[in-house]
Amino acid sequence: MPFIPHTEEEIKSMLDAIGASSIEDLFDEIPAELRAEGLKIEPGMSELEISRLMNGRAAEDGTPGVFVGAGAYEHHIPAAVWEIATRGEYYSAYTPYQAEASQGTLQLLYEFQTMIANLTAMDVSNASLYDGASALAEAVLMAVRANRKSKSKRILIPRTVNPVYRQVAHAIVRNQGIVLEELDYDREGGHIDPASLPAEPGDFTALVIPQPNFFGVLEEVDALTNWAHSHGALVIGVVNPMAMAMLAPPGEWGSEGADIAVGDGQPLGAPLSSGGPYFGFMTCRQQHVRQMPGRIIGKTVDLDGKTGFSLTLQAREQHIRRSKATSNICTNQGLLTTAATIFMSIMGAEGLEQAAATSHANTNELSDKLAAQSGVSKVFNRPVFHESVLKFDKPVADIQGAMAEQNIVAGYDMAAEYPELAGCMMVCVTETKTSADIDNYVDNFKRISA
Amino acid sequence: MPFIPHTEEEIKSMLDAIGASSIEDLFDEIPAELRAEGLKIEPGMSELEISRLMNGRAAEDGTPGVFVGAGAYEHHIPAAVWEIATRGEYYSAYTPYQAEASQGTLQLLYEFQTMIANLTAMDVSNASLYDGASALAEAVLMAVRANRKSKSKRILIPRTVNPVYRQVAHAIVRNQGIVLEELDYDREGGHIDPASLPAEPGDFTALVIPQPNFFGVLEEVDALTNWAHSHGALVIGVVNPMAMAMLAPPGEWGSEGADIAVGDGQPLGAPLSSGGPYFGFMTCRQQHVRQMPGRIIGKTVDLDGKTGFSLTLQAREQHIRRSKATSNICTNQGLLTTAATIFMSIMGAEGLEQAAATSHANTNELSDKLAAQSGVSKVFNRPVFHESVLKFDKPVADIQGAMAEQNIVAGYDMAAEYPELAGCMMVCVTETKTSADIDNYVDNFKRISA
Amino acid sequence: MLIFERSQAGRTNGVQLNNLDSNTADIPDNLRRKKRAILPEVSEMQAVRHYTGLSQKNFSIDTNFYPLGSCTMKYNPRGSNKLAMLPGFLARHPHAPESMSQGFLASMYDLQEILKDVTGMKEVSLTPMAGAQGEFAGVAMIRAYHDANNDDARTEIIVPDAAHGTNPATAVMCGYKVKEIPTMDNGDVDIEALKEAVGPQTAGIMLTNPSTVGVFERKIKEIAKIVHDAGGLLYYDGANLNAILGKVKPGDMGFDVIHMNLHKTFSTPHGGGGPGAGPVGVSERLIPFLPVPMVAKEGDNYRWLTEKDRPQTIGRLSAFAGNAGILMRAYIYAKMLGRDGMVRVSEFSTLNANYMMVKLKEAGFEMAYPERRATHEFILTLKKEAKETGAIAMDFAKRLLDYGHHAPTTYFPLLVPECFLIEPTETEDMATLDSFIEVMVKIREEAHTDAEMVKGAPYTMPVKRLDDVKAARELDLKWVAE
Amino acid sequence: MLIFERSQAGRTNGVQLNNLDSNTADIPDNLRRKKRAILPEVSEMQAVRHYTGLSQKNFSIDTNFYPLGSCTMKYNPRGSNKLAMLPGFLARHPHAPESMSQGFLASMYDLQEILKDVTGMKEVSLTPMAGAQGEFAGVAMIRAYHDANNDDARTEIIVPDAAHGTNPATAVMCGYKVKEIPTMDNGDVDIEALKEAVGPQTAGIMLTNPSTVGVFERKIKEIAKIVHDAGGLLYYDGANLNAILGKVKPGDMGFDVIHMNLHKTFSTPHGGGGPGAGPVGVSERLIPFLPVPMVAKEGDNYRWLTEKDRPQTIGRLSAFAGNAGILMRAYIYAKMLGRDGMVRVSEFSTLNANYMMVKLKEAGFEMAYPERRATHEFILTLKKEAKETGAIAMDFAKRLLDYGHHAPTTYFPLLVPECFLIEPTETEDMATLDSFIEVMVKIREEAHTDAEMVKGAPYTMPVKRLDDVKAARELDLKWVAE
Ligand SMILES: Cc1ncc(COP(=O)(O)O)c(C=O)c1O
Ligand SMILES: Cc1ncc(COP(=O)(O)O)c(C=O)c1O
Repeated sequence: MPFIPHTEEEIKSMLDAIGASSIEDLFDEIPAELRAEGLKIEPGMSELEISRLMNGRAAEDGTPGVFVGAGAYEHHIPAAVWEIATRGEYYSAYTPYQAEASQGTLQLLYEFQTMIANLTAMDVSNASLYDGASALAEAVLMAVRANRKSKSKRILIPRTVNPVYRQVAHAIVRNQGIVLEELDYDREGGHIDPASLPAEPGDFTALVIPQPNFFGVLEEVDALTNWAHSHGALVIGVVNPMAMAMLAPPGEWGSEGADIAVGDGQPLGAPLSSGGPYFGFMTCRQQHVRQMPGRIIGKTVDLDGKTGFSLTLQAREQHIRRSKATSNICTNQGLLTTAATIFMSIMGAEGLEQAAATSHANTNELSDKLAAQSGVSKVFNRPVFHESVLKFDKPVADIQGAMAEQNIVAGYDMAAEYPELAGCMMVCVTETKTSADIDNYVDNFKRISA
Repeated sequence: MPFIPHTEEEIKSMLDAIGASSIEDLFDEIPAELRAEGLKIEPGMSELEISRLMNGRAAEDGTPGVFVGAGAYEHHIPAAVWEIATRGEYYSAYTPYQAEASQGTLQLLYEFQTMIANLTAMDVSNASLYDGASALAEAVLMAVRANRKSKSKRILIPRTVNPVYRQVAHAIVRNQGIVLEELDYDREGGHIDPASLPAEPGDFTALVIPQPNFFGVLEEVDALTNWAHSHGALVIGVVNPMAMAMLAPPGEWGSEGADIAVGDGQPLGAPLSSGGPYFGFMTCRQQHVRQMPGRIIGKTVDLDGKTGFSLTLQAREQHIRRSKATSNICTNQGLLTTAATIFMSIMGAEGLEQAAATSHANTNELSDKLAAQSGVSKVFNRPVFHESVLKFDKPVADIQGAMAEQNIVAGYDMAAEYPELAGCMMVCVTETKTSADIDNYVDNFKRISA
Repeated sequence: MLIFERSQAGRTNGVQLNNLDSNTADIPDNLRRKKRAILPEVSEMQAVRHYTGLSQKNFSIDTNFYPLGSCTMKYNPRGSNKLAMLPGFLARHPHAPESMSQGFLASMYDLQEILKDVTGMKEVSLTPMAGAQGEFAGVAMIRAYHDANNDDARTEIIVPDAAHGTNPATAVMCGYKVKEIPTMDNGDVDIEALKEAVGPQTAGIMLTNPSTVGVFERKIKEIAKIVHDAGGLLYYDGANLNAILGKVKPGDMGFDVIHMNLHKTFSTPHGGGGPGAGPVGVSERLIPFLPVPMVAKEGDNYRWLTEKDRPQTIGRLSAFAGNAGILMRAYIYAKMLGRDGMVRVSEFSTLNANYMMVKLKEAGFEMAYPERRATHEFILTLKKEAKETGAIAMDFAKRLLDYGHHAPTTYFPLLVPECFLIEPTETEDMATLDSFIEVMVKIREEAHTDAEMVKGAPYTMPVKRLDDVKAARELDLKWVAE
Repeated sequence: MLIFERSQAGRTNGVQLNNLDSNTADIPDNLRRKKRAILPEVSEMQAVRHYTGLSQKNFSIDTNFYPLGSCTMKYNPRGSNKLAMLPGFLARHPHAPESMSQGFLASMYDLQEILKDVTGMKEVSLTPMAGAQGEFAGVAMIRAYHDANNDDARTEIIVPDAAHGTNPATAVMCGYKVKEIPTMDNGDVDIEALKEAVGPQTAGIMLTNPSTVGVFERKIKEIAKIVHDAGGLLYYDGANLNAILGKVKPGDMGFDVIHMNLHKTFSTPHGGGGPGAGPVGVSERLIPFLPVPMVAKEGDNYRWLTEKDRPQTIGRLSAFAGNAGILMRAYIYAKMLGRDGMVRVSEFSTLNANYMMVKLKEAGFEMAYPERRATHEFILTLKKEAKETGAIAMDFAKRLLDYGHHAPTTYFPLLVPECFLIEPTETEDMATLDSFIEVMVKIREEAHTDAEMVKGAPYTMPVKRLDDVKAARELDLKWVAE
């Protein structure tokens, strides 16, 4: 029997011990009228059979050339990362509730917290949230708890934040009377122009600042941060952790730094994998640590005074605080943080920097070459980071379709989320691509536009 | 620097400690005139770059439908096998010379020896040899040592033994004055007809008996074994371990059983992988154990009387006995025996039996369907095991070539090794194929023959 | 030793560097990072050795019996992992066009269908990323439903006192007040209390069945009627779905919405804390509110269902479509089980639990609900042992580690004093169960003869018992160079 | 506990069974197996747990410093493993037509070329499956060469007394007598003894350079001349090739034939005892004798070279083309190193060895060849410690395990009493080397204060010191049911 070790003899002796005559008897407390008639799904497959099925489906989707980012980035992942992360001891362990029997995971997570706090230049990090989008929602909820001076539950959120992040944040916080108020962006720069910010914005709880923003454009984070702080609001940074190897981190924005920083950890060792599992990360200033959702690992000592690690500040969490918890979050992305920790250890800051820089240069190369074609132009005039929005004369859907036939994922169509950007497509080229790949893209593009 | 952890500072302080001014100095004992001028090979690639190269090459070769055996069989391997076998603790350990720090590998090999001895129904097994072909060579050398009564160094070896095995055995034993004398096979049956054996064969040291033989045909192992024993010769069985789940094992051949059994362990968990790494196995009767080449693991106790395992009978081996060793073999196929041990544990005898039986039935299905085509016939009239030789009107090379274009590896051309079988091709269909796959083969065959 | 303590300034991993001098001059100075972040500077081998070594400090299903009640620690098939990590799946960008995603979409669609069948619900959305997010989706749908009916007086969610902490926390996240109702001595919900609790303010009730006390809620039909009659909806917390697979369907019990913890029932890996997957299934009336995206089949083609198709959706809960790779593993597992295998999950997990319960009872341990059948799990209370010896449930738990068994869930649910919630799962063999029982008896003996020893446990782990109070009081959450 | 002791009659692993009733009626009864073989009957989880648990009882490069002299335990890049196991490579049948094998053949061809460059030999055959088989191929070629010249008086192979055991064993397998020559006190071969040893009976000499005593044979040119003048050929045992990569080429030293242990120098995994790969390279005159198959490039096409192309070949040494998957790993590793990386292997392995040697000398340990540079390895003798304390090299070795370091090679080469052959390799960092040195000093102190304790080591392994005598005397080589 698949995955069931019982022999006929054992079943008999277990039933005898119980005093039941059949396994069926053990379900005798379930009211008869509720009993199901059995399932309609197909009979089970052997591993051999399911292997054939899944190999076929994986082959069907193939391994195209990916030139799109928009929240998920195809970076090289050292082979060691997943060979270690899928070791049974990490892969098949539970949340480290019994600390003494979970020091592997716990120490790793403490190291993870250190790495993420250092990358964002913030004081403390938690041990992960679901993903970047839900992390932003949690950051909004946290800001409302943390900013006791503000009563408005009003959060300013630029339209340059990933639109799905905004939708997710809305879905999650709306039932608590929190208002997400959009800030429009500058049509030339593709950024939030600090000069356009109101001098008298009224009470607001927090300002969200993306860096780079969804368009890949770099925001004037210092001015934005100072403006929010000058109005008593907190600053929530939404950042790409790979970009943090090159860009000023939230902890250093403006004169005081951001208060909370979140983002999606996917660039740190998670394969694209159709959009998940990735992981959300969250860091904050020390003073807000008790408002942070999610698990947090602390260093402590054992009875002999030896260093050890355990889950700490559990009084914030749902299993202790129940309806008063900072969040309902429980299981989240442990395995992905394991991979990310190994990834960051192997890459080091220099490795991240090189991957980031090469991705950036590659994206520039492609967008320059495309913009040199007739009927194509760059949309924004501000500096970008490894993502670029281009305008095309030809319909974006046609370009995407024709490129798909060349086994290329061509870019992200901006129209659905930004009607004013109809005809625009966003491209991203990571370090996994060579100049030859870029030229191949451009050649194909020329052919289909001809 | 790839794989080198030294920082500039460390290099300096190490050189200081040594009292050398540069690393170059450390090579000062090498005569100057010998110094190389540097290498011509290309500069190093990053893991990202080599990944691109190798992914491309792997894709080039693709994953065709394999309908050939002839010494290497495509069986399903449970995912757990290689996920466990490639754990660093197995993958990156050395030969278990320090037993106390190698109990994992040692106990596993003791279990392996038990499984292989049980599969072949022999008394004892070693812990592996290189592959099936070289294992046959070692068996021949061993037989010469073990059969003290025979002086002839004459080994009878049927032409039904895998031809490459015979070539390898020849290459390895020829320099020691050992003669491999071929026995021809019955043209109808494809086997060694016991009735054809000479009544007075003269002194010979051993008879080699394959089961199934290279043609897939089943030999009359009992009669052959008894005949050899009645002439004072030893019997060396060459067997497919997967087949042993269904066929009488060498330990039970004739009235006394074979004396030595060898074979290739590939069907037990080794992927096809272009022909290697696989592993050779060797089992024998207890009385010959000291003549056995290769590593052997024994059970023993530690200072507290606790059970443990260690390399034993090392006095046979080259590192102790040097020129008097039973073989020069040293490093061989540890990782593959690790995989095979896990494979056999997961499959169990029933799993092996089912895989063997399904392969057998599938091969029959294909060969029956092919033989039903005009211009195709079965060559031998004896029972086979999961391999079948067919004769075609159309040239074999043409069939292979046309099928290759349909992404099918069609079979093994017999002509090169058996000129009398020109126009014949051998097929094998393992349990990894379905009836639909077989029909697809047949349909393609019909199309190309039309 | 921390990875940072193995670090040496200036060390790099050449083979992971691209050795390219990429032009980044266009990034303005004021937006650049000034000082490199402090990350480890170790060789690849150092990292491999460090994290291989750390891994060996963990208990896990691949190494130990792990009978954590409610958490369902059963064998995670390696086949699921290997197949979900096929290059073709890992390489798929979430924004790849549907034409390049049919293999993936087909798998997700099939999984939706399988989950519908096993739960008896009408439609399923796979997007929630764990049980708690599934709960959020579920309660948010209940709210959306009432809102759509302009029924805004419904401000309360009823939750049994034995419920998992995520239940009340979720209700609050959805803007509800939580009303607790008691559990009776026989483990069932107190129907009278429920009757008193419901009213026009009731938005719904959150239930786990089998409940978190390890028994099947027999009056579920009556409960459903009471809540429905009051205008509320029923939420099913599917953490214990494994106990009833193929035996009863939540849809048939009257539930309106359900989440499933695929990382439990469908045996995807817990990964030291996730990722999970918490799909939600709904009855007819909640279909419009399901979170998007979902997958639809049209002819032979699969496509995404989005806000456009479902204008009343509660929205999106993740940047893409949830933990896709985990959903893949669940799908593969479900396909390997198939129709009969599903039923065997509930049968053998129940057999194992009842066997352990009976044997432990025979050995003199006290059960919280001695009159009841165990479901896939059961609760034992060590209050007698605690009183007699001073060794409490936590001490027993720690001492179990010394014997190589992970401790069961302790002190949950909170209403049973000194409790162990024990869930062996169907993938454990009888010899392992017997060993656990033997060890429990042995620890009790130890507690009687040398309670101090038991209270000092564990002794064989990488660390002795840890000081959690110090951890919380003298917060040390990241390494800082000296 | 053995896997057999976890076994239970009648237990099967359903998911690995095909559930097919295959027709095998055509197999005659008398040729069928009568009783099922006794193999484990365990669930997949039991097997996973058992073998995961066992693995944790091993030392390995991924977990420990492992300075085994001559064996070259360095980091095995995980990238090599992952890429060599790409589905496209694993699925390739060795009899697949060349048209379906160009990716594989191209890799093998490139590897041949790389090995030619680093060794300075004229052609390379990849087929030998480990060092010892490479030796066999090499000596067999020497014999084939003399045979082809009808020079059948050459019946002896000269081997230094310090040589690895495979050298004399190989010579005998090729039908030669072994003539040993001594090593001088400075570690070099005794040239005078060599001169006396050579003659018309000399088929060749087998040398390792750097030699197995860890020094570079400085008179190699002179040795080559002496042997060549006598009509013999020179065989190079490439086990220590890592010490001279890019610095000297065996071809330039005058060697006629060489084997390379790719599992050492090219860092393919040792796998608890293999598999290895022992390609052979030859000078011009031995090309016709190389074992087949080899790979040729014609235009853009790759094809196999067989007996047809090489009628004088010594033949085949494996059923197909050697340990292809290991050759793949070596190729990938070589490509990652490239031109400069190759040189760094010899430079940094030499730096590490010299550093350790100097530091251990400073700490008062005695070196076997104190006047010489270490190459990538060096020999330390504990004869003074053994005499003073009674704790011998084996005791030091076992005690090292307690401190988490694998022992160096002990008692090899046999001519140095109480020796440790220490090879740190280039992938170890300075802190690790320092730790080993510190531990050695500590153990020596322990030996002086409590020799019995050291002689009882190890104490922290899964077992204490094992009784090897009992193992050999009361042979127990397989489990038998009671
Ligand atoms: C009864 C119950 N409900 C809900 C949850 C929450 O599920 P998750 O951890 O997947 O968010 C759990 C799991 O811990 C649980 O046991
Ligand atoms: C010097 C020397 N020569 C030859 C060999 C034999 O190589 P292999 O173990 O690959 O057969 C070894 C390895 O143990 C060795 O150290």
